[in-house]
Amino acid sequence: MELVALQGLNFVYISLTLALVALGLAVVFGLLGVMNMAHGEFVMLGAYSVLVVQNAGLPLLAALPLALAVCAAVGWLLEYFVIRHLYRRPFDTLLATWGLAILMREIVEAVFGRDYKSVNQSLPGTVEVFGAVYPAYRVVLMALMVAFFAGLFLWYRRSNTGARIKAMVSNPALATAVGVNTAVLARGAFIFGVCMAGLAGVALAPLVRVEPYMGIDYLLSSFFILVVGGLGSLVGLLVGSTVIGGSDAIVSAITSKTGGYMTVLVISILFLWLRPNGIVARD
Amino acid sequence: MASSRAINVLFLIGLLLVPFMWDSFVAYQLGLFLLYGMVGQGIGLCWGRAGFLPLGQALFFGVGAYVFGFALKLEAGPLILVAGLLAAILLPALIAFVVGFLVFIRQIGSGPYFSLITLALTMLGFQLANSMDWLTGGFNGMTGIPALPGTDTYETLYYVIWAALVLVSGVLAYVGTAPFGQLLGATAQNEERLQYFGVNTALLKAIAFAISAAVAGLAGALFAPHQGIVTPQSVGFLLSAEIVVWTAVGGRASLMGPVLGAILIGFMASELRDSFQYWEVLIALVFVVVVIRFPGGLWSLVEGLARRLPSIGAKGARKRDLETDKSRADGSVRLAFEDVELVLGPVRILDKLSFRIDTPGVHSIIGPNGAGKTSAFNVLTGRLKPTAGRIEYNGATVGGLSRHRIARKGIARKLQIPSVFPDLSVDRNLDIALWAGNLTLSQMFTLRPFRWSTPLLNEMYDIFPFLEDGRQPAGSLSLGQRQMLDFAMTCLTQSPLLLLDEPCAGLSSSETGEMIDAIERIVATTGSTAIIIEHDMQVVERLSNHVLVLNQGALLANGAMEEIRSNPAVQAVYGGGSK
Amino acid sequence: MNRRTLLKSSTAAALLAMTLAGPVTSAFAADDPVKVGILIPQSGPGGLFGPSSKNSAELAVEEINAGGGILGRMVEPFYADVGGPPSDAIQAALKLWKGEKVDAFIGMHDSAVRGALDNLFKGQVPYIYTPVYEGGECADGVYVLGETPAQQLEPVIPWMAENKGASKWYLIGNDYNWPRDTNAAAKTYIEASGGTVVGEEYLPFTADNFDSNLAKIKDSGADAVLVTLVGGASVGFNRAFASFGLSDDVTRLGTLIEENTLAGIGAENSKNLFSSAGYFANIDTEPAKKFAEAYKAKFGDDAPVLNSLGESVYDGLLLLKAIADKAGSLDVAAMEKAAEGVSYSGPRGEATLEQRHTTKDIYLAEANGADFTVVETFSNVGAGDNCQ
Amino acid sequence: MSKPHSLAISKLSGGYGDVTVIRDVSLTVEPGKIVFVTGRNGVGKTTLIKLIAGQLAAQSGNILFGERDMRAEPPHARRAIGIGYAPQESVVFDDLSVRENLTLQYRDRDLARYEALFASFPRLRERRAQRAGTLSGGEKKILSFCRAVAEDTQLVMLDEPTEGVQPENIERMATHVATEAGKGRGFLIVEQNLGFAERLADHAHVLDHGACIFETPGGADLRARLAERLAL
Repeated sequence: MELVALQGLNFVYISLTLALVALGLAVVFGLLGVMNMAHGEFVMLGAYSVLVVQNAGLPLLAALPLALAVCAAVGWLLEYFVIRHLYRRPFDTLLATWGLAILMREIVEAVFGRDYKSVNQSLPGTVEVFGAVYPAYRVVLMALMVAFFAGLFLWYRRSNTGARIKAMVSNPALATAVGVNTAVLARGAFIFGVCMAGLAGVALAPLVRVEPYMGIDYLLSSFFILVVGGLGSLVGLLVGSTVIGGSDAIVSAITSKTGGYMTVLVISILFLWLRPNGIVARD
Repeated sequence: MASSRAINVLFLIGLLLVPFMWDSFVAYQLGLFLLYGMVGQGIGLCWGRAGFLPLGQALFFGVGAYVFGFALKLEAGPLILVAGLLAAILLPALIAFVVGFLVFIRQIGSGPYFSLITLALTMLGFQLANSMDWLTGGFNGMTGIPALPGTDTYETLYYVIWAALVLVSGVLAYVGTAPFGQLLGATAQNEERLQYFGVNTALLKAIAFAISAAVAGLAGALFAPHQGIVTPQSVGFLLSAEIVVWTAVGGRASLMGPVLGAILIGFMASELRDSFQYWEVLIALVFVVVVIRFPGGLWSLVEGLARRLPSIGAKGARKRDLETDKSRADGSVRLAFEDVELVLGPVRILDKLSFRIDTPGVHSIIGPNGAGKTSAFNVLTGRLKPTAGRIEYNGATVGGLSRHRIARKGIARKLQIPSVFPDLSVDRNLDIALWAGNLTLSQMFTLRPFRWSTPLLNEMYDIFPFLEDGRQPAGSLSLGQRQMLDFAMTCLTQSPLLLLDEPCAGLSSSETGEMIDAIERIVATTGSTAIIIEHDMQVVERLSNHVLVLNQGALLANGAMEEIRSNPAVQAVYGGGSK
Repeated sequence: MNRRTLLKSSTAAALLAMTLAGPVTSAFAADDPVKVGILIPQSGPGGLFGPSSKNSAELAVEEINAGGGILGRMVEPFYADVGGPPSDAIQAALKLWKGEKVDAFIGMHDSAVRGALDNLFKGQVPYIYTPVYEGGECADGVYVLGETPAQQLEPVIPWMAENKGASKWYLIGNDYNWPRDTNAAAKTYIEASGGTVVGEEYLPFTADNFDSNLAKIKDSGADAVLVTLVGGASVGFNRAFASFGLSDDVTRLGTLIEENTLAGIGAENSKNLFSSAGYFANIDTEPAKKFAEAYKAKFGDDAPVLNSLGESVYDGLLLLKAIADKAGSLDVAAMEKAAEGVSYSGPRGEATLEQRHTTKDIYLAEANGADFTVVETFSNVGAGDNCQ
Repeated sequence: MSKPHSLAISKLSGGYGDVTVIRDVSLTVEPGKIVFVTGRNGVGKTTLIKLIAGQLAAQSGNILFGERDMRAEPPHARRAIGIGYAPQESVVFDDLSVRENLTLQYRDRDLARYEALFASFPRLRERRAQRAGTLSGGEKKILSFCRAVAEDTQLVMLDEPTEGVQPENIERMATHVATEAGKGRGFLIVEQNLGFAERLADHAHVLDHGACIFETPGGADLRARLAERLAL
C-alpha cells in the first residue's frame, strides 16, 4: 500500500513538473512555431537565479522576481536581434536557437564556473502522505503547481490571447488587418514562454543538479510532451506530460530506467507518426 | 548553371590537391570533414531540395560505420568486405526507406513531425548502441578496427574518401537534375498539387531519404577504418545536429555547400579548441549570423562571386522533340456518386449526394456557398475521405483512395486558387503535367523526359502564347496567367475527366471570355469530360447543357439549363447572375 | 573559379600548416625539451575537470623542471582538448604527435577515447592513462595510473560490512562499460564479505528523474547502495536519495564521487555518503598536504577544487618521469623493458608499477557536509589482473 | 464612431520592394460614399488597396485620413484609427474556428454584434464552432466580409468581396454595404463584378498599368461605361 502511494505521488509529481517545464515551450513552439533549442537554457537561468539569491542570503521566493526579470531581459534581446527575423521559418529558428543555447551556456559558465552548484531546500525533511514518506518541498511544490495550472487554465479559457497568437502565426498580414500588433504580440508571447521556463527552473533548482549544461535534460522531453499531448492547448500539455511521465514511471518501475527511456522514445515516435496532432487535437 | 557546375568541379579538384599542398595530417583531418560533408550532402537533398529536414542522419552514419567496422574486423577477405560495404550502404537505405515511406504516406508537407521522429530514432539508436555492448562494444566502442586493405589510414585513405565524395557528388548532381530531382523540388513547393498529377510523393520522398541514408552509410563505412573505432557518439543526436548545422552554414540547397560547411567549421573548431576557451561561442555566433543574414549559406557567396565571371557556354534553346502519346485508349467516362456522405466535426457537408455523369462534354455544378461543390471534388480526388457512400469511376471504387492513385485513374483537377509550382520555370511546370501518369520510376532517373512533347502542348502554346517564354518562374506570372497555366497543366495530363473548380475566378470579363473559349476548344479536341464549378451563369450557359445544382450537401436538381431555370426549388435557393 | 574558392576553403588549413611548421629544429639535440602532450577534457561533460587537470599538470611540470626535468631535459607541456567524441580526440592527439612531435602523452579522458588513442598510437609513443577506469588495458607503451574496480572495492566492501553493517547491497550505475564492470567486480567482493546483492540497475545518460529507482531501493530493503552513476546523474540521484529521507538508514558508497560531485550533492544531502579513491583533496599525509599547499599557492584560493581526476594528471607526469628516468629514454621499447616495478612517490603516496598498473594506497572517505574526511587508508592495493 | 473622416490619397506610388506597380494614383472616399476600383487582372488594384491598408510601403505620395498622414502608421494602427480591410486572398484564419475569426479582436468575444449579418448569412452562425479552414471558398469570403463590415471603422476596404460568392449572397452583401454607407461609413471596393458596382457605386475608377485611366460617377449605365473602358 505504501509503495502504491509512493508510486502514485511520484506519478503526479513527474507529470506536474514535466508540464511546468514544457509550458514555456508550449507557447514558444506550440503557438509561435519557434523550435526553441535554448528552452532548457532558460530553465537553467531560473535555477541560477535561485543560486544568486541563496548566495546573497535571501529567501528562495526572492528568486522568482529575479528569474522573471533575467529571463524577460534575455528573451527580449533574443527576440529583438534574432527570433523576429525568423518567424515562420521553423527550421531556421531551430538552428539559430541551437547557437543561442551554446552562447547562454558559455556565458553562465564564464560567470559561475563549470562546476555543480548545490541549492539548499528551504523546506528540508519529509512528511507522510497517504502512508508514504515524501519530501516536504515536493509536497508543497505539487500543491503550488496544481493551483498555478488551475489559475492559468481559467485565465486562458476566458482570454483570446491564444487565438490571437495562432492567428498571427498562420496569417500575419490578415492579423494586422484586424488590428493585431503582431510585433508586440509575438515578442510578448516569446518573453512569456521563456519566463515560464525560468519559473520552472526556480521551482526545480532545489531538487536537481545545477550546472551550465543542465538545460538539455529539459529540452527534448518538453518537445516529446508537446507532440504527444497536442500543440496549442493547455489540456494537451497536461495530457502529454501525464502520458510521457506516466509511461516512463510505470515501465521504469517494472523493468528498468533504460526501458522507461526507450519506451518514451517509442511512444513519441508512434504519436509523431500516427497522430501528429497529439491526443488533444485542436478543436 | 554552367558556371556553378564548373565551381563544383574545381572545388573537387582543389580537394584532391590538398595532400600535395599541405602535409598528410591535414589531409587526414580533411578526410574526416569530407565524410561529414557527404552526410551533409544527403541532408541537402532532403532539406534543400525536398523540404523535409532529417534530424537523425547520424543513425545511418553510425549503422554504416558499425556494419563495415564489423566486416573489417573479421579480416576474412575481399568478398566479406564488399558484402560489408554493400550492407553498410543498403541497410541504412532500407531503414530510411521504410521509415520514410510509413511516415510520408500519412503526412503531407514538411512539418516538424518527421524531423522529430528522426531525432527520436537517433536517440534510440544511441541507447541501443550503448546497451548492446556484446555487439557494439558499448560506450567504449568497437575498437581495433583495422585499416582498409591496401590503404594507409593517414596517407592514401584520403584518396578513397575523395573518390567517394566525387561519386556521391556525381550521383546527387545527376539525381537532382533528372526528373526525380525536379519532382522533388516541386514536392517542397506544393506537394498536394503534385499528387493531383498522379505522383506518389510519399514514395518520392522516401526514395530521397533512402538516398541520403545510403550516402550517410557510405560515409560511415569509411569512417570506421579512418578512425579505427566506432562509438555510440557516431549514432547520436549531437553529431546529427552538428551535421545539420554545418549543412546550413555551408548551404543546404547547394551540392557542395554542406562539404564547405563541414570543412570550414571542422578546421575552425580544431584550430580554436585548444587555443581559445570560448571557441564554441565563436562558432555559435557564426551560424546565428549565417542563419539570419545568409539563409542560402556560405556557398551562395561563392556562387555569387562566380556569377560575376563570364558564363561558360550559354544554354541552348529547349528542344521538345520526343512525341509522346498520352491519349488514353478509351476516353469515355462513367462517374457515379451513390449516397456519398461527408461529416467533418459537427457539420454534415455532403448529405447522401448521388448523381451520375456518363456523357462527354462540359457539366456544370452550381449551388449556393457551402452547398458542398468543392467538397464533392474533394471526396472524388482523395483530398477528403467520404464518411459513407460509394464513388465509382469507370467501374472501380475510388472513394477513400489516395490522391495520386485517383489521379492515375484518369481524373485531373484544377484547384480553386491557382496552384502552380512558383519556383519552377513555366517549362518545368508544363513538364510535370506532361509526365503525369506516364513517367515510370526508372524514367525519373533519365533525362529524356525533358524532351517530351504532345500535340496538345502545341495547341496550348497557340491558345496561351505567354507559355512560350518557358524560362521565367511560374511565380512571376500574374494571377490570371497563373490561372491559365494551371488550367493548361490540368489539361495536359490528358485525363479523360477534368475537374475545374472556378476556372474563371479572379478573371476580368474579357479574360473570362478567353478562358471559356479555351475550355470549349480543349474539351472538343481531346474528347474529354469536364466538370466545372461555377457561379457565373454566363459561363455555365455558354459551356454546358448539363447542370447539377447542389444545396445543403445534396443534389437539388439535375438537367439542362432551361429545366434548371424553371425549377421552383432551384429558384427558391438560387438566383444566378453574371459578371 | 578559381583560386579564390580554393583559398577560401583552405584558409583554416593554411593557418594550421603555419602552426605545424613551428619549431621543428634539430630534434636530436640533448638540451631540447621533452614535449609532453597533455590530453584533458576542456569541453563536453568531462569539461568540469579540465581546469583542475590543467593546473595539476602545470604544477607538475614546474616541479619536475625545478628538479632537473626528465632525462635531464626540461618538460614542455602541450595541452589538447579531448572532451569531445573519439574522432575529435584523435585529431587533437595527432596534431600534437605529428605536428608538434611530442615525445609522450598523458591522458585524462573516457575509455572510448582511450580505445581510439590505443589504435592511433599502436605502441609507438608512450602514453599514460590517468583516470579511474574499468580495468583491462594491456597494450604496449600504455601505463595506467587510475584506480580499477578491484582497487576501489576489494578492501572497501569488507570494511563497509564490518563497520557500517552493509550486507544488502543495491548496485546502481549509468548504462555503460565502467559501471557494469565495476559492479561485476563488486558482486564477488560482496559475496566474499557475506553480503547479498538485492538489486542492480543501469540508467541511461539522459536520466534526470530517479523516483522509480528510489522506490525500488526502498522496497528492496537495501542497507547499502553502490553508486556508479557519473557526474550530473550522480548529483541528481544523491540529492533525491537524501530528500526522501533514505540517507538516514542507508549507506551510500561511490567509486567516482569526487569533490565537485559532492559540492553538487550539497551538504544537506551527504549524510552517510562514502567514496573510495586513490586521492582526496584533504588526505592527511605530508606529501598530499604539500601538494595541496603548492596548488593553493600557485593558483590561489579560488582555484578549481582539487579532486582525484584532476590530480591524476600530476601523478601521470611523475610516473612518466619515473619510467623514463629508469629506462634512460623516452623510446617505447626501452620504457617497456624498464617499466615493471618502477615506483614513484607523490601526493597519493608510494606507488609501484605492476602489469602496467599502479599498486598503491586507496583511501575511503566519508562526506562531512560538503567536504570529505578520510576514514580509512588501505595500503598497497593491487590493480588486479588486467592482462588476460 | 468618431467624427467622420474622408480618405484622400494623392499621387500615390508603390509596389513590391523596388518594383513600382502603382503610379501616381489619386482618389478620395468621402464619409458615406461607396467608391469602386476596377480593372483587368494584374493592373495593380490589390496593390493599391494594400498600400492604403499598410500591408505594402508606399514609395511616394500621400495617404491622408482626415487630417492624419497614414504613411507612417503600421497596418494595425491604421485599423485602430479607422481603416478596415478585407483582403482578396488568404481571407480567414484557417486554423481558428469561425467564432474565433469573428471575435479575435474583441475582448468580450461577443457574437452579438453580428446579429444583423447572421440574419443574412445564417450559415455562418451554424458553422461558428467549425474550423474556418473547412469552409468553402465563398463562405470564407462571406466570413471575411462580415468581419470587416461589423468592425467599428470609419472606412471599409473590400478587395474582391464577391469572388466565388453566389449571386444571392452578393445581393445580400450589397444591402449591407448600402445600409452601412447610409450610416456615414465610407467604402472603397475593388471589384470585377460590374453588376455589383453598378448597384452600389457613388464613384468608380478604372486602373490600367498601375495608373488611373478613367473615373466616372455612379449611376444607371455605369456597367456599360466601365465595360467600354475595360474592353480596350
